Amino acid sequence: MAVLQFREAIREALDEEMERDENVFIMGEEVAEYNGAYKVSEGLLDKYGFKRVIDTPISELGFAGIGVGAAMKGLRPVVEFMTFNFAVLAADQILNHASKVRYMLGGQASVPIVFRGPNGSAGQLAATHSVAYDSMYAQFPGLSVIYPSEPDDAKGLLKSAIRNEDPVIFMESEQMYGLRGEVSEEEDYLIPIGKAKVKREGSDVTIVATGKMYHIAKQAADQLSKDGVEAEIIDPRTIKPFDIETVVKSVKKTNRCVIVDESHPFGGLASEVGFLIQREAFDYLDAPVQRVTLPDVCAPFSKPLFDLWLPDAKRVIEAVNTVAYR
Amino acid sequence: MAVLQFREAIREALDEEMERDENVFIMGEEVAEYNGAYKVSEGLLDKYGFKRVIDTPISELGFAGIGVGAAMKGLRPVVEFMTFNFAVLAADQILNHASKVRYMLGGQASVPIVFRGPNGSAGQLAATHSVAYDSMYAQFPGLSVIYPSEPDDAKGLLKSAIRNEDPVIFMESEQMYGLRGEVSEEEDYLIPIGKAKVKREGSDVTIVATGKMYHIAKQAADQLSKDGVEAEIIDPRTIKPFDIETVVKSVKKTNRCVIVDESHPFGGLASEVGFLIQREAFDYLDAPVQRVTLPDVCAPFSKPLFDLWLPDAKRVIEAVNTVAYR
Amino acid sequence: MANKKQETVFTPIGLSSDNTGKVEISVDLPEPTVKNHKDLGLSEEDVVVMFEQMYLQRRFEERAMQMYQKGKFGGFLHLYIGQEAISTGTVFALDDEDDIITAYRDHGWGLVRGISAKSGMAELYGKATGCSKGKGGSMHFVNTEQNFWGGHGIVGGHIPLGGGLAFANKYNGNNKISATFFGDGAVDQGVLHETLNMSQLWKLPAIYVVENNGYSMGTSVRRHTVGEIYERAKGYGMKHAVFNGMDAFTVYENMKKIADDVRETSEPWFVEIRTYRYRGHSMSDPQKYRTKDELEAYQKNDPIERIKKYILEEKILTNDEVDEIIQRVEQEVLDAVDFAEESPFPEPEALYEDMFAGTPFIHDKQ
Amino acid sequence: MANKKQETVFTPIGLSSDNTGKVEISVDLPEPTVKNHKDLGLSEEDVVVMFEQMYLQRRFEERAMQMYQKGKFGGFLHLYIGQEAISTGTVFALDDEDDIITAYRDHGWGLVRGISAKSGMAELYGKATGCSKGKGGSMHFVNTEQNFWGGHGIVGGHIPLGGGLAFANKYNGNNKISATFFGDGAVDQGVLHETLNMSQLWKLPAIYVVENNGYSMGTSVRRHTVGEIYERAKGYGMKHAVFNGMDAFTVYENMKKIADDVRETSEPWFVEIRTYRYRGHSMSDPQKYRTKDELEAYQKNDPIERIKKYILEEKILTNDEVDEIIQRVEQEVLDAVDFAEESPFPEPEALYEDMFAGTPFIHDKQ
Ligand SMILES: Cc1ncc(C[n+]2csc(CCOP(=O)(O)OP(=O)(O)O)c2C)c(N)n1
Ligand SMILES: Cc1ncc(C[n+]2csc(CCOP(=O)(O)OP(=O)(O)O)c2C)c(N)n1
Ligand SMILES: [Mg+2]
Ligand SMILES: [Mg+2]
Repeated sequence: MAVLQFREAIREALDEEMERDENVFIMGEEVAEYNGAYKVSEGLLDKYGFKRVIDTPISELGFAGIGVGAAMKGLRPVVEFMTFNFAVLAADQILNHASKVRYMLGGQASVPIVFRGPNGSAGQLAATHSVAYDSMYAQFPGLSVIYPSEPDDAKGLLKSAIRNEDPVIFMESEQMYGLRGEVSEEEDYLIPIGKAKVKREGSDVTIVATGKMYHIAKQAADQLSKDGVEAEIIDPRTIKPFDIETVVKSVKKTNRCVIVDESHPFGGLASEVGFLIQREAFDYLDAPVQRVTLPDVCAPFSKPLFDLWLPDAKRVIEAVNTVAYR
Repeated sequence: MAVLQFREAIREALDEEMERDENVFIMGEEVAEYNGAYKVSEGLLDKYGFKRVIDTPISELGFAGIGVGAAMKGLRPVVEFMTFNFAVLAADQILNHASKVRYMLGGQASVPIVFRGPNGSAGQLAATHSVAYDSMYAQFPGLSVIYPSEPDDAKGLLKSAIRNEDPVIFMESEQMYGLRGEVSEEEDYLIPIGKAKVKREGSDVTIVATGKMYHIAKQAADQLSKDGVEAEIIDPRTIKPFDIETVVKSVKKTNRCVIVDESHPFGGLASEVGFLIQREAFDYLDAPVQRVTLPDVCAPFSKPLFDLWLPDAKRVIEAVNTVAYR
Repeated sequence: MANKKQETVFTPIGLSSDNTGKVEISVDLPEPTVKNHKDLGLSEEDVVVMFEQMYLQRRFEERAMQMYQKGKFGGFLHLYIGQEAISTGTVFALDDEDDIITAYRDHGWGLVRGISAKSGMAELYGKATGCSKGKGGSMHFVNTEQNFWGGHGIVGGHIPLGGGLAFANKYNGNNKISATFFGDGAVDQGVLHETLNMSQLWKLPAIYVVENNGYSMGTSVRRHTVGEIYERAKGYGMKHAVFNGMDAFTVYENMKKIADDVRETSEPWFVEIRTYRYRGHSMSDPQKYRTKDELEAYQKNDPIERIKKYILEEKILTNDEVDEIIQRVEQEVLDAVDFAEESPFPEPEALYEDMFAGTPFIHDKQ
Repeated sequence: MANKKQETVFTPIGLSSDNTGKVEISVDLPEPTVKNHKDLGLSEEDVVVMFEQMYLQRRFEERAMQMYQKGKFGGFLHLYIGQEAISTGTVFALDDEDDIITAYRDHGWGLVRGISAKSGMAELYGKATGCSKGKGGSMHFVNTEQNFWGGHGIVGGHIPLGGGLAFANKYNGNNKISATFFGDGAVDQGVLHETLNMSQLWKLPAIYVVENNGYSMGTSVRRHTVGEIYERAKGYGMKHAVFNGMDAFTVYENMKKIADDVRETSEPWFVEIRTYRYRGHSMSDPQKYRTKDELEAYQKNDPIERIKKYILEEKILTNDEVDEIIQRVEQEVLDAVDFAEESPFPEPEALYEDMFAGTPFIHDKQ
């Protein structure tokens, strides 16, 4: 096991896949000469040159579309958005083209593309730079959505994403780029898309959380453990395909569930997973499923308001107390 | 009560509000000289002239943004999208601007705008013209989302939407434009945004459905009634604000619930409402909440496939049978 | 209507509201080429095939329209009638390995790039034997084997896809080029601007072609876009051209010159081809926004009549030989209708097929 | 790096990878105006106020930078330093009732349109006393009372908002105009194209101004956009201009002429003002993409030094009087810092305020 930063794990995945397959290239704002707005792609220009590491203008819709077209012709673009908050401009290419081209053309074209970049908030960047879009993309057929929480997951899943024959949304977090973690040194380390991982075993309550929220859940679980409550944490890692079996299995054991979700409440990951649990494990639930999400309010700039806005361990503990009738 | 087509009810609302307030104007593709792609705005150009009924180029992002800017200055734009499938191009203006401007500017500007047009599928128009976006917009703070099922609701809610001080997404359906229904002749008929309506009383099961799906639910309920199952149908009419109280009250009575939703399953209206019900009425549920949605697949063109794809009364009945353990 | 003169006006006022009686022609047609087929390097056979191709596109759509009106199939049906010289002249000018992509007015493009009348008609019917297996219908004809990338329904949405095809060609260093066709209405989409900037900046071997047929749905060109369309190129210092699209030779001549230049320099072009849409936008269009006179004036330039006359005048074929072709095409289209009628619909399982090239995943499949 | 010469290149190669040693200057500065303040119809007092305004913007940001580096507040901090002549010259040229809207590099614009140093600084600190109540921070300064519509963070996103302001002015027939400012990087966004087309077609009283400061983040202009920016206007037959933005008089002269024309004709303009960004893009930018020489060359044209020199040379003020202003501004900024430090943060309830002007609705509020 090597200890890598999150950004290094992503870079390794990019590097290995570019090394392996000439058709893989990366494009996005500031990915080349600037070495990446968050230094994810650092060094790749030097190694692979200007043909395969491409700085784009601020034209999210256009370069996403060029990526989709290139993918239809057999290339494997990795398109970086500086954050998924800006990918809203590219929504037509992601939703109406990348995810639909194959179906509407009766299978005659494939779109093996990865759209990647940070998701959600990154501190006090105010309303337009702070939304988590993983649940939104998961609504639409044809897209896989990955939002890993640790460097190891990131590396193994990004490599799988690049090899995937269909479009993948791969989400990161500015605030996690510096996070260090052990990463498998296995050659060609691939994690299958769509498999959840039980990251902490426990028998009292199941907590589902991925991406940045996984770390909140972990803090809460550590805290709870001191009080004698053992939480099982399931990190789905991929929002879609969502591994509901693993979650249901855990809930059947713990009989209680809290979902921590970086989306606003309406129709986010939490509501989907909560819905499925009540349907699939109705007779096992000792309490209704609870969720911890952002409030239904835009991201404020001011520090104390922002801190109130973002889910924290305290709220997770409260939710656990609710399901545990503590 | 007058009997009006759905499109006529919308037109009356537009007409009355334009008459009442000089600041109300409509813009969109083919709304003026062509009299509306689906004839919703027929006659309004003749009545209000070129200043207030404006044909736009095919520039969804641009004209949505011009609408937002005009609203900030105090006008009340009603922006028509030919369908919300094309509004994906305008997503940045709706999500990053209309819904956030007020908050991020500390309340110094308001955006009293209505975005309206057909939502979802309209027969065999294939993958890019068939998606229901109501649940997606409901995810984001600051937007009201209305998707009425009957002419009366449409008229009263559209008038309220135009008077609303904040952005409203108002959704219709190509396939419902010709639908006739009784419409109140009350002067200045306003229906408050965010109030569900119990459209059929019943004690055996609660069915939640709005927009096009309401009519599917109604067919199913008529059918079920012959079998002695009396469904209560709640039409939320507005997706957001969502009137969960009315739904929970009904579920506490019937102890069973089926939600019919025109979205794909992941994170749609059905999952949100299902989640809330299990949380708010856990002890009253005799069976898990079930949902009927589109499958997680793009819209196919071919008639038999399309018919399979769209929810129908048969599937609603099956879901009711499931919750009733029949 | 209340005194229009003093009123504030945003969008320019069109025909139906113009009290002057003056009708502004939507599209001025530049003069066609004066060259004959030999000057252009076309064989007599080429000219005959051009005619047959154009006639097939025409008759295919006329029959399709008939079947649609009989209620044989549903969905949209956007007819290419009047514009056939563009698809045909272009396909002769490009190499077969060059990529073509277009919008939803795509039947002509599909047929000229190898979709048989049968699989085209079956697609309109939504049959399993259709070129897109019935998944796409009228708007999504496709034949990737012959480098025709479809049929796309979001106005302007396929423009960057065409840029991406060119990008891939440059990346692969294969000396192929891409040609992207779209309507005058699509010119107003922002993605065009983004794609032109990147194409010029990145030197993509791409041709972006506006088929200016006078209208975006019911809105004439002058009412939805300012200036002359080809002049948009000037903002990017991009090579550009405007020419007559009612004459296959003119299209061939210009597109060949342009394709050669793109292949040699890897510099993109922006091209406006002027043509005319004979039919309504789709099948439900009352067409009140234009006069019958206008329509008839353009129909006098019919590209199929023109090439037929040329073939006869140049004695490339006799009257009888032309009739034979006409009969053959007629039969081909009738056979296509029979084929479509008799073909099976997709099986129910097909609903879930073609979503994924890799591992399929359907969330919460019930 | 492996033989760059034969390699396929998409985006033009910039400084850091150019082995020739030749540095292409990012922005050529056109000559400033030769007119003096009297020629321009400016009083001596005007000139002094211009200087004071520009100096306030400069010192406000220098202090803000200091406080940021001390960790007093977080978020982004994009400094306008070097570009102050544009905000200042423009505001003198426009009427106070005209609308202004800009991107996230907005401190200068806010200050010159009436946001006090105190409420500006408090906003950076996220305090309840900030101009946006701490909701927006650095990117969202606003003062609608003085027709400054903010501070917007999505590159290009506010361009159509500026069009909408102009639309409303035309709708209301109030003879006001709007001016929309954005960076060279925003030029590549499709929405610019859509807005320009509609503005020209609908004759909106709007000025669209590119503050070309040489860079879009770390990408020099020539690497992200083709041709000369002002030439984009040619695609729409739009009136256009390009001029020096390092001299307040030049900005004033040109913007006045343009504003007069827009007010008279209700026809939009597209304007490129050339300037230079002295600081990094935001606070975390290592600036490896440019040379120190380049930066210093532009700093020689500093707009504040220039107007100060003018004031002294023309004997509008004495050295002492200038110093007095400098001291006053210095104090104003220090007071602003104190004010910000001492102001309270918003109350927790404020999280839910300002979401709605009408009935508030928070889904599933817990
Ligand atoms: C983004 C988007 N907006 C609107 C539409 C609806 N629509 C379909 S075709 C069309 C007109 C397009 O005109 P043009 O580009 O000139 O092509 P033509 O139909 O003349 O071939 C419109 C408005 C759409 N399909 N996509
Ligand atoms: C849509 C969008 N894409 C990307 C960004 C990230 N971003 C912020 S500023 C910037 C550079 C903009 O440069 P320019 O327009 O020249 O303005 P300047 O910073 O020079 O004032 C980028 C890429 C963003 N905020 N919005
Ligand atoms: Mg057209
Ligand atoms: Mg810049």
